[in-house]
Amino acid sequence: MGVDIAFWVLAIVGIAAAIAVVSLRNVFHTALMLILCLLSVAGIYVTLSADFLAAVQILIYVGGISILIILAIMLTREVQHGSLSNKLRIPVFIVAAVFLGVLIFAMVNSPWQISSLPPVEPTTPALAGKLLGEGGFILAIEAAGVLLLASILGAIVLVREK
Amino acid sequence: MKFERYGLGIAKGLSVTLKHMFRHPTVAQYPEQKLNTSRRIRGNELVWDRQKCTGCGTCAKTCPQGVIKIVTSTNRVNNRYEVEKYQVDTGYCIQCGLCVESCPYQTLFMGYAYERAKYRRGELVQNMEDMMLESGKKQPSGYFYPEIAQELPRQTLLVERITEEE
Amino acid sequence: MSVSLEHYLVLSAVLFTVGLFGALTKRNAIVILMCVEIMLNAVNIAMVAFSRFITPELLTGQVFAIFIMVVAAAEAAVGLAIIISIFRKRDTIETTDINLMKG
Amino acid sequence: MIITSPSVNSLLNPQTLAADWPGGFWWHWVLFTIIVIAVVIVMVMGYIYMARRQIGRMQSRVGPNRTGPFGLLQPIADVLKVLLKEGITPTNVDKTVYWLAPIVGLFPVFSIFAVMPFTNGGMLANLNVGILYVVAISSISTVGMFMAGWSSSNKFSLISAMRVVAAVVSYEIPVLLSIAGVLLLSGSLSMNDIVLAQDIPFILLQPLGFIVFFIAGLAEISRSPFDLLEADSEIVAGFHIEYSGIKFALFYLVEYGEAFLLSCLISTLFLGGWRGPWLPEWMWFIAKGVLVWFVMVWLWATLPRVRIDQMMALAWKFLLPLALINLVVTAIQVLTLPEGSLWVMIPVNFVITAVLILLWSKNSKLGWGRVEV
Repeated sequence: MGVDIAFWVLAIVGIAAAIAVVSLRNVFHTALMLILCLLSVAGIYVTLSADFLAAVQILIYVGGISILIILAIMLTREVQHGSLSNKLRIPVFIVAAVFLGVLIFAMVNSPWQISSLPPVEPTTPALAGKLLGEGGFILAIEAAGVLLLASILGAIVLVREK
Repeated sequence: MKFERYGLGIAKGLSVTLKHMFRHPTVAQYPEQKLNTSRRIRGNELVWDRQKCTGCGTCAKTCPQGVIKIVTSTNRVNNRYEVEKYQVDTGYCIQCGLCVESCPYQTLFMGYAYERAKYRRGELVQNMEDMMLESGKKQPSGYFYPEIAQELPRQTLLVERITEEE
Repeated sequence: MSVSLEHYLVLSAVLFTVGLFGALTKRNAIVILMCVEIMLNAVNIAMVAFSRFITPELLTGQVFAIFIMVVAAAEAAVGLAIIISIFRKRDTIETTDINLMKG
Repeated sequence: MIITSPSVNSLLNPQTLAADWPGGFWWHWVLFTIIVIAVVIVMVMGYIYMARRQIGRMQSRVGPNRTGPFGLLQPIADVLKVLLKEGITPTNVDKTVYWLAPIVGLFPVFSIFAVMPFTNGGMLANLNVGILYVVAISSISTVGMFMAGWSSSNKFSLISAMRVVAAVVSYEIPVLLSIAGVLLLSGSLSMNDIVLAQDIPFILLQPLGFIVFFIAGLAEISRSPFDLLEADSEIVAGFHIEYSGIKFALFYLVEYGEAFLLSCLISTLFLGGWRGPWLPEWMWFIAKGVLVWFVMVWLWATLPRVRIDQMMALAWKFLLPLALINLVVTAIQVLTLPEGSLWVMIPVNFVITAVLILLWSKNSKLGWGRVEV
């Protein structure tokens, strides 16, 4: 019961915040709404009993990415211009609506094989075993590390003043 | 081997502040404890010796602010001026001390008191009764009068309080 | 009605579509980046929901969500760096004005 | 509502909860939430009093001593004064953001204390991801500060907000890396388990990690000497220039609440939390926190404020490499040392710390080589 209420509240808040992101004109308000949306996604993770992922979501998205986005907004002085739409507004809306309809139709009508097993609790050691243990994703982790290093170096090179 | 570059400066600073913490505080708790002011302080009031005053009005003439008001009448019996009214608006007084220095009969002194804050500007006007030496309430300062200065207590400084403790 | 897999999937689809709409229609490059973040998050919700409801003992979905977060962080860093350097060169980040390569 | 959900309840680890600790009833949660908030507010008042008295004595003054015995009621007088002031809303502010900013700043500070172990298991929620939760939630309060700085439509507050963001983004990394060293030793993310793992306080096993965490923590909560976001001589008052009345009081509470939070975190992570002989557990916890606060105020009274470029240089050139080396060294030690011989780490780590700090401080100059640390 509690999970149901939490899900509905978080889902409505998340979708409302996402719609605000695409419809508000003030870029700073947009960034704040993005933070609200990301926080509600973290709450959704909690209802899915992925506690580690929820904490990581807040840490990376709220503490890192949205702060970076706000910093970029300040550095580019685009707050006054506002976030306007281009000419494709109506066709894109139709396409998106059709896409959403198809997605929902496919999702609702697919015969999902729901497992009745309880979720793994706690998830942190299980995730660690999955990521770093035998037969895990250690190669992918190494690749992710290289990707992060490359992106940091790339970002520094891009914004560096001559 | 010098350690100046290795964070020793921070340690030195920390030790200084820690030493200060266990030292006696060097401030005076003002309304209860008061320091002795300078013996030659120009307090913001005037003290006036009525007996010696001849009512010549030199003080009023020298005052650059023109805040001294003196009204005299002639006393035919003793053949001298009688001071009817003598008042100073200390709100405009700049404590230059020229009146004190110019008085030919040494009847005017700077006051020794410094706590004369008032709620109304009008209350800052010092009347004759308020500045008389004879009333005994007013202590003249040693400004321009070394013999008075010698009788006053020595000035106390906060610096002395520090050296006392160490 | 108890919350089931379909609810999470529909939520994920709605978020994804909203993000898609924003990414295609917005003119401000930073807002487009934000919409891309929303889309990545929508995908993450679907991943974790599959992991919770279909294979709750495996956690592979959560592992993939973590990798998507890593990629999103890298993408945000590089994307914002590109936007800032474009802003320095051309003094605007309106995507309609950045049309040097257009024939 | 979230609390009563079975899924979240199962996140709590029932084994480490004390027998008399409430678990199931919703009014227990409400009651103990109120108690935790009250403790935080009372401790914040105590910290304000302690800071003012201690700084006074360190500057050869007395400090507030008029209100109540020894001036003990001074924080209450301060609070009353601030609350009774007029709340001014300037004309050009972004109203919604301006009003929401203090709340967004305050909410994370209180919610972090839910996982703070005041006694053995004496916490509102023993989360499995405790320390991760702390680090994650504390980053939200930065958003509140940035909202305040931006919405005030004041240049000074905006500069201050940019400094907050720059400081938090840079110092988050050394904080996380030094926490990772602790986590390698404790083997758990739960705050209570970290305390339980400290048969030897981690400050002895992780001296370098402690120093990095302390400095970076000071910078994150912008305490002196890193208080350049409210450098009164340059940018007047920081991000809360335009705030007055009760909204200013909330920011004041955030500032000192974060100080209490940092001292509690250091007490939990490095000083052994509630562990200690004779005294009751909660008293040990508070005493260690107060000791940390004493050191923080001591630094506050001693060190001059750093410049923004010095602050960035300290984060990236000094703290980050040291934290990385500390992490690697700790990992090697945990893997190679046999079980039960942790005490070997103490002298080794102290030597490593001394050597590394000597090596690195030789390279890092502040102020064109004139003032060097």
